[in-house]
Amino acid sequence: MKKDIFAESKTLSNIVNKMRNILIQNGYYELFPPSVAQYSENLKKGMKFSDGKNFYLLKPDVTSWLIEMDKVEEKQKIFYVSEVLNENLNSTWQLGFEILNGEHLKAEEEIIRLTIELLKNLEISNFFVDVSSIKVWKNVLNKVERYKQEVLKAIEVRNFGLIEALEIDQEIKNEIGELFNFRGKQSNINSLNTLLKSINDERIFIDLGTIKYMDYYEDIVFEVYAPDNGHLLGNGGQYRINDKYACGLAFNLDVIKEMKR
Amino acid sequence: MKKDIFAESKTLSNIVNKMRNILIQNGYYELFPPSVAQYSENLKKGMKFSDGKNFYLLKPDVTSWLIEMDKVEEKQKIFYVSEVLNENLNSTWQLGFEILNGEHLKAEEEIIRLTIELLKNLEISNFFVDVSSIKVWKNVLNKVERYKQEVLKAIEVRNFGLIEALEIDQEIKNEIGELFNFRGKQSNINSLNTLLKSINDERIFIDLGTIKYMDYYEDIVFEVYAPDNGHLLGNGGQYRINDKYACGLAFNLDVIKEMKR
Amino acid sequence: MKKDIFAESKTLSNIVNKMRNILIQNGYYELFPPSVAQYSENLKKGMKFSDGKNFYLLKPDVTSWLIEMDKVEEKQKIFYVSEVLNENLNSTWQLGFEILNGEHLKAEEEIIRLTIELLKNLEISNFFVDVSSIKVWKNVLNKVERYKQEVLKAIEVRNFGLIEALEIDQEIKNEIGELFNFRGKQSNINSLNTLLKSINDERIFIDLGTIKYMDYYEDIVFEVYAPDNGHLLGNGGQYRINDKYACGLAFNLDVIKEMKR
Amino acid sequence: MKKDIFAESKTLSNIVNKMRNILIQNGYYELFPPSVAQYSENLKKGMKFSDGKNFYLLKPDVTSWLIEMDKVEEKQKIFYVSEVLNENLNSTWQLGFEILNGEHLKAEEEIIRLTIELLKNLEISNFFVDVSSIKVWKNVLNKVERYKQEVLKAIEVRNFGLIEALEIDQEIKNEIGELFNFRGKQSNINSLNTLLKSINDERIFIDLGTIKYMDYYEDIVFEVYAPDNGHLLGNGGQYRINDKYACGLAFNLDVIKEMKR
Amino acid sequence: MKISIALPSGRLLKDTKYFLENVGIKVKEPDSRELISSLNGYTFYFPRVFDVPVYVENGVDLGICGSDIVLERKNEVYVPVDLPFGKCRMSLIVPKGKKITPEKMEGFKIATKYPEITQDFFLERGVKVKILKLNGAVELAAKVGIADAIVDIVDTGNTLRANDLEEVYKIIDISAVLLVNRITQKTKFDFVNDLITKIRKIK
Amino acid sequence: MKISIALPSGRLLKDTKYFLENVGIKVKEPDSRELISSLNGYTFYFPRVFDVPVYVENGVDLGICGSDIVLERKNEVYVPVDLPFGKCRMSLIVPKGKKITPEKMEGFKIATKYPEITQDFFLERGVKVKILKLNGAVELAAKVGIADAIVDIVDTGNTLRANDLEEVYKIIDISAVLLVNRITQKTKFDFVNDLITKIRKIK
Amino acid sequence: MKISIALPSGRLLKDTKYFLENVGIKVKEPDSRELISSLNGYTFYFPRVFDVPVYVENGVDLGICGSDIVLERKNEVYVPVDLPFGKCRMSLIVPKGKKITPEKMEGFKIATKYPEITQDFFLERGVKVKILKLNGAVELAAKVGIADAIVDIVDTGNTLRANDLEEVYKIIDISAVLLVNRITQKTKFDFVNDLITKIRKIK
Amino acid sequence: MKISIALPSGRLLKDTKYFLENVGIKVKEPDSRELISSLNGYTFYFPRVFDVPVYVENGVDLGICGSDIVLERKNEVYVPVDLPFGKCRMSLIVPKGKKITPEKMEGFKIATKYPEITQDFFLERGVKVKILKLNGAVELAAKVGIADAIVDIVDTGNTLRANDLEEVYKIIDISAVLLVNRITQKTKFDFVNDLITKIRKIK
Repeated sequence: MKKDIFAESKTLSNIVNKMRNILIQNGYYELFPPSVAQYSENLKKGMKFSDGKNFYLLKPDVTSWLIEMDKVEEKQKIFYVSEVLNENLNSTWQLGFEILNGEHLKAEEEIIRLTIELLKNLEISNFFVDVSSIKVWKNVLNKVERYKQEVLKAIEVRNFGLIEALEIDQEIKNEIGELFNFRGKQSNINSLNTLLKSINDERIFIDLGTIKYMDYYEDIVFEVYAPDNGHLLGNGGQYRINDKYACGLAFNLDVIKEMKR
Repeated sequence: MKKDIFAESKTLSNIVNKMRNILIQNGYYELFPPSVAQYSENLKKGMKFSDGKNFYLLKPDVTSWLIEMDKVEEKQKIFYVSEVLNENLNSTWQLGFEILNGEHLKAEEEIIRLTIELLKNLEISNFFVDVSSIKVWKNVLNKVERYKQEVLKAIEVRNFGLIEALEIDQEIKNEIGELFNFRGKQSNINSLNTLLKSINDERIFIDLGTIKYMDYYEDIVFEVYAPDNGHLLGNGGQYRINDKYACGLAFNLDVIKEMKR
Repeated sequence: MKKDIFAESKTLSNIVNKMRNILIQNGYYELFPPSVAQYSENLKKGMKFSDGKNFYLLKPDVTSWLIEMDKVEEKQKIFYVSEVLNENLNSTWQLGFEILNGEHLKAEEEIIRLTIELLKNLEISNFFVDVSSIKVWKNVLNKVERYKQEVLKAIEVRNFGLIEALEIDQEIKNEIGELFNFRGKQSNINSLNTLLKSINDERIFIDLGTIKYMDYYEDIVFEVYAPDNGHLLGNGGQYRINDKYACGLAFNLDVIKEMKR
Repeated sequence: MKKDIFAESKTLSNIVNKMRNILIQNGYYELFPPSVAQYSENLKKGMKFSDGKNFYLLKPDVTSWLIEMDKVEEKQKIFYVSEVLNENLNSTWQLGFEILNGEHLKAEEEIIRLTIELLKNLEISNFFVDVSSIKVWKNVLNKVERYKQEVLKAIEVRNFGLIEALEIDQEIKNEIGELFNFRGKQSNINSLNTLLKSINDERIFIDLGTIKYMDYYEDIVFEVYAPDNGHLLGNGGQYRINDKYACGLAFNLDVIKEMKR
Repeated sequence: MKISIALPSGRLLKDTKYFLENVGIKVKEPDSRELISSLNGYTFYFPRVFDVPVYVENGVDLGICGSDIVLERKNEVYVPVDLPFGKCRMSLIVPKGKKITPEKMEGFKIATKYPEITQDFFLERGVKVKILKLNGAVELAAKVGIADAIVDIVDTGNTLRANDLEEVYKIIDISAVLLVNRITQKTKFDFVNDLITKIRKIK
Repeated sequence: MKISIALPSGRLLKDTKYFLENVGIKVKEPDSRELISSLNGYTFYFPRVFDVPVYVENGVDLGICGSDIVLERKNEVYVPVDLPFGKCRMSLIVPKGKKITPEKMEGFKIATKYPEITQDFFLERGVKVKILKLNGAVELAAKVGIADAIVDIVDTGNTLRANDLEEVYKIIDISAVLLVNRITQKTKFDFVNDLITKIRKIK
Repeated sequence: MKISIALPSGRLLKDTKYFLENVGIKVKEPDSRELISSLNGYTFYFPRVFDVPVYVENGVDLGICGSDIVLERKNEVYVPVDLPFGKCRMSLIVPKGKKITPEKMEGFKIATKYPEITQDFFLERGVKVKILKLNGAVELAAKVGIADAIVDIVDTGNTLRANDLEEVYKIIDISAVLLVNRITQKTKFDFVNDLITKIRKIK
Repeated sequence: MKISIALPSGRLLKDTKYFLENVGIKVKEPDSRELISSLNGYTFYFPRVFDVPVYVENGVDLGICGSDIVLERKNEVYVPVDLPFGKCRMSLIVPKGKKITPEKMEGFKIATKYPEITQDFFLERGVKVKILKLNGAVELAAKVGIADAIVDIVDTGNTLRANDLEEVYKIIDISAVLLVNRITQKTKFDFVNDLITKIRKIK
């Protein structure tokens, strides 16, 4: 296994360095997540392993690990640069930043503003940010408890036909249909409207139906993407940690590196 | 597993940040070593694991991993912040910096100067740097090929009695005895003398007998320590990577954190 | 790792062979449990491992694995010779035999009779069989749902003081006290009385309080032991598999080997 | 993971039982190989795993494990029924029997005779046994040390063209060509001729070129196969254990089970 | 706005073309040995049908293929709507006269173009089988006897009859489906939604 | 003695038939949609060329296919002799003007019908790439841009030129080969050896 | 019926003897350097107090030691009854003036004779500490400063005061306990139960 | 310059004091229940002998204890010189009349204060034994029969004879040794080297 790792590293180092400077200027400090975490069903991604006695995860998703750690008291603004492994030993590098114990909508606003600033600083301007609300979906799902798995599946593949086939109220079907099909600047969800207004950037959209459902998110979630790249630049959202309000976003450094190639 | 990771992280973040700034100013860029490496006997430390098909190491010693990668062409000045695991899942964090494809003595000088600068920047001044030469030891070992293991064991525990008990020439015994007992500012090893003279710092000593023997080092090695702490602040030395001359040092961030407590 | 495995093996082979002949004569056939089972919380013992994607157990307890397999339709009389690993890679060998889809009390009787016959055939006569009923304990535990863990702990160490300290009805405490202290030939549990009468061997006792609580057992359980050996020769009991009535016993071959030494 | 394991087990139990009876009648005793062995390059097959500290193999090939154990003193006649795992967790069951510290040609003869008897007892008569000599191949390989890997590759795929393309003596090429193409009842290898004569069964052939090269075999090797099944029923050969002469054969129980289906 | 579409070469192509015209997209078949064509702002790609989801996952806006392929390849794409053609089923099939439930197939060799689906099917039942991954003509494997059973698409059943095979168990119903790239769904939101609406009306 | 042979449908079939006649085996093509035929004691099977080694490993006596397929599928069969047709090479290919050594391809997407060979090729060089497994028409992937490079068979080079692609690195030479089932080699020893001798004479 | 008892040498021995006499078992101390004595059918063993549970697990009928040792060594024995002596507590202790909650001890060195209990205590809180396993005189480690804190038994508190240490957290209450071998409980059921009844009356 | 020394309480203390005086270091024993004393710039600590290497590894300058403890605890300290007292050996011991080679001890219970050394000893021979970790009075375990054999220090052999035990195998020779902290060796280089020179002269 001999290879030239230096050219790749320089690019990555350069990207990370620029982002880190901005983050530190904005009062964020760096967290160094450990490579190995005790296994828990709440942890996302990571590679499973065992020492014979216990089960562990290597390099799980950092946000899920933070939530599992669960001891936030004061407000913390943190960031991290971390490898994330999947079960086939494939790895991606992510840079995430999070506000823990923040304020409703203020935290989201800061995270999105910083996202825009970070990308601008990397001279990436051709991107969009979609925001959505997990809560409105959860409300619907609660009404169709029996078909929760089916509806989640339908959302995942964006297939409204699957929902029409279910034996549920036409009204709920309509509601889901509207969620699926809403994309714009102004919705009937106040928090999202407020957020868009206060950030006021033409690259932000409300898109209720194309956002991945991750179970630790509570309400507002966002995805960053570029039209000329098939993968997300980053995604994030608002969650609870130790019952405190938190919000963060993780960039996929491999995709950003590809865009800078 | 709930705990307050933030106070600890802030201290570490602060230390790393100060060091990183100095390193970047000095033309070093950051390398992000992967968590998982294919197993090889040449890799030091790390935790063993397997996916059923292959053997791997988690978070091995970074220098040994770099040597295994082996594709240096141009001069590279790199640094890294990385967890190192041992086989009991105990972890330490290290910050290392390396000059790859450097020049004889120039590389060593730069590494030691930077070591001093980095510690000064952290307001740590009560430390020493011992330098030694692996090569003079290797020369002796070559003369006693048959007893190599015994001599290495004697060096490890600094027990000259073990050497006296061996059936080897009295002359070689004397030579080893002198190596054991030499500590000062001027030796009969030119490279070390030159190094001390050019750096000219009273905290550097030549100490031939108290330095840990690591098999990837080729000649000059160094250890950084403080009288009020029982563990090394850092250690390093000169090695070959892809037959290019290289030199580096890794700080033990846990020890530095403890000193700043 | 060089060693003389043959003397040990011959002893084991001899023991197993004698037992196997008896079992086959009695209509039992041999099952070969796989080394590796998908991890499940229901599986007992075994060493944990992972291939990165899934969690597995090596050589778990065979009865718990049988229950997990869960597809018994017709009556089966089976036996197995299998290594059981624990999480430190320590291994013991067990020979178990089970009646699946058997009849209430008939199954237990056959298992105990066969136990006696198997040991007799090995020329071991100085042993006892204690029988107990998990069900009577479960009934008590259901009355003190809130303190279940504490009562189980008290049972495990046989400490009635721990029970007295709990805030539960004195009547229940008395009931538990009686269970703890009952050992004899005739209890107020009909099934046990019937069992003892029909087998009619002076080495069988009803002992309600010294039997290990294993959560897959449903009612009658038994332990085989010898006064001159500190460890159990074997233990077993009645359980449900695929809702069919089943009963079995596993000998600890290492203890039996030690007795034959 | 629910399934009906009983029908399969009954078939296997029945086969194993018949074979075991014959083996015990012939003075063989049963060995119970452990599930887990310390990793060694000499061990064949098995699934790799680690507890963080050491590397292990689960259920490696039994003969290679026996050789690694290495402490045979007296003559031993043993057999074993064991699962063999590969690195994808696929398992096969094998029944092997071995004579350790046996006599040249007597051991081979006994193993083959027993093979025939065991299959006859299972009412399998439509099979053949091919015998070959690893030693004649090793002699040739020693003459072409430089091209050993290439010749081995050519043998593996039985491609004489690969050998013709090598820059080696035409004489050696001819020699290899003859080995490739020899199949019959009488060769110029005395030991094989003697073996065939003393066993005197029309189903045994000398076939020098179609036998798998396993590196622990020393000289005579054999393969058992049936024209109506694409996989080997069993294979074996002569090897050294602790420098004692040993010979054995392992049946592939899955193939035998398939033939009895 | 430019739209790229991966079309299924083979069996489904004719129906696909006909269907797309109905929703206003006229397909141009490529010249001779080309695999690309353009018309009215649409670019059409003609990969193997099994590869359509790979194209859509990696940047092609839309694709059409059978749902069998989507299930087998598990790519990250949206599958917003079934299409009214390409209807068939995936089944477990054995040589005539050898009917046996899947639960009893422990140790069987199963030939298939769909190893993932087959694996999942038997794993759920706790039955260990040996899967032979074939690229096509799967019915031959059963007929020749190198496999004990096959898992394959059944349409009219003619192929089964012609090869003396019979279905044991229907695993799932199959239909042609529309695939949408995840980013396309965002960046060309209105176009995609209109298209889906049109399709849903036709059905 | 009956002999069964798995023949490669597609590109290699014509050469295969011609060649087998030269060594005395007259091939009969099957009727219409059949995939089996018989003549003079020989049974001929016509699976997909990619599946030929699977048939031979699992009981068919002989087979003919490209050595690329043998390398990719790694079946347990004998490959006693190269055949004098089907010559070509497997190469690493990029869009024209984007030449770059394999060592610099870290992070690249590589489309191929040969994921095993491709994986091994890059693993040896310690370069991590993302492999897109395609079933055919691989040149399209490079042209469309869903992959940065492809690994594929190159024959005349016409396909490359037609698609504006160029070779970066020749991975291995390819030829048609004869496959023999391991048990057949024993049970029909003389027939197989005679056949190989005849083939080797023609070459 | 013969009964063997492992008695705790050291601090607990006097109380143990006194207590056993009260329940009718007269203890004879062994001659000079012997560690075994016998009286009235009882055999008495005098191992180190830390080893008492090991003796009982491996065949000695009864034993007496502190509950701290039972918790630390986790042997498979019955512990049917607390005894009315040897009362003390296990605590987390730091040098005077350095009070800090266990949650903030990440990275601390903790010296102790009880590594298992200490490990469990900190693991529950998710705090990684380095444990120095000592065999005795643990207060010295804190005083010398080779450890940041210690986990140890506190009785009167005199040792703490004499060494300028203070308790941070009481981990658990400790008492002398009776241990019974698992098989003894069966084979000498009446004797054991009578003994426990007597003990429980005294308490 | 201040020097701290960890001295072995117990058996070795008398010899240690006498020896240190010979090299110019006068030891003061601590008052009553203290474990620390000072004299002439030296600070003396009196931990359990088994804990001496832990103290030296974690910051105490020097220490004296038996080489058995160094081997067992594997601390990172220098062990520059053997001392001319505390000579004895570590052996594998069985009850009289039960002599058997270690190779035949598969499945045996071995009681010992030295589980690491014992484990290594049997691992090298590939023999699986069950180790009972005791804290002292190990000969009792063999006598009582809770262990089949023991691994322990043998000095005069009197204890063995008194307990009807006999040696089976000498594992290693033991002696008192000087321990030096790794950093002390650097920061107090001349003092340490002088001390070692003096010690070596006496020997």
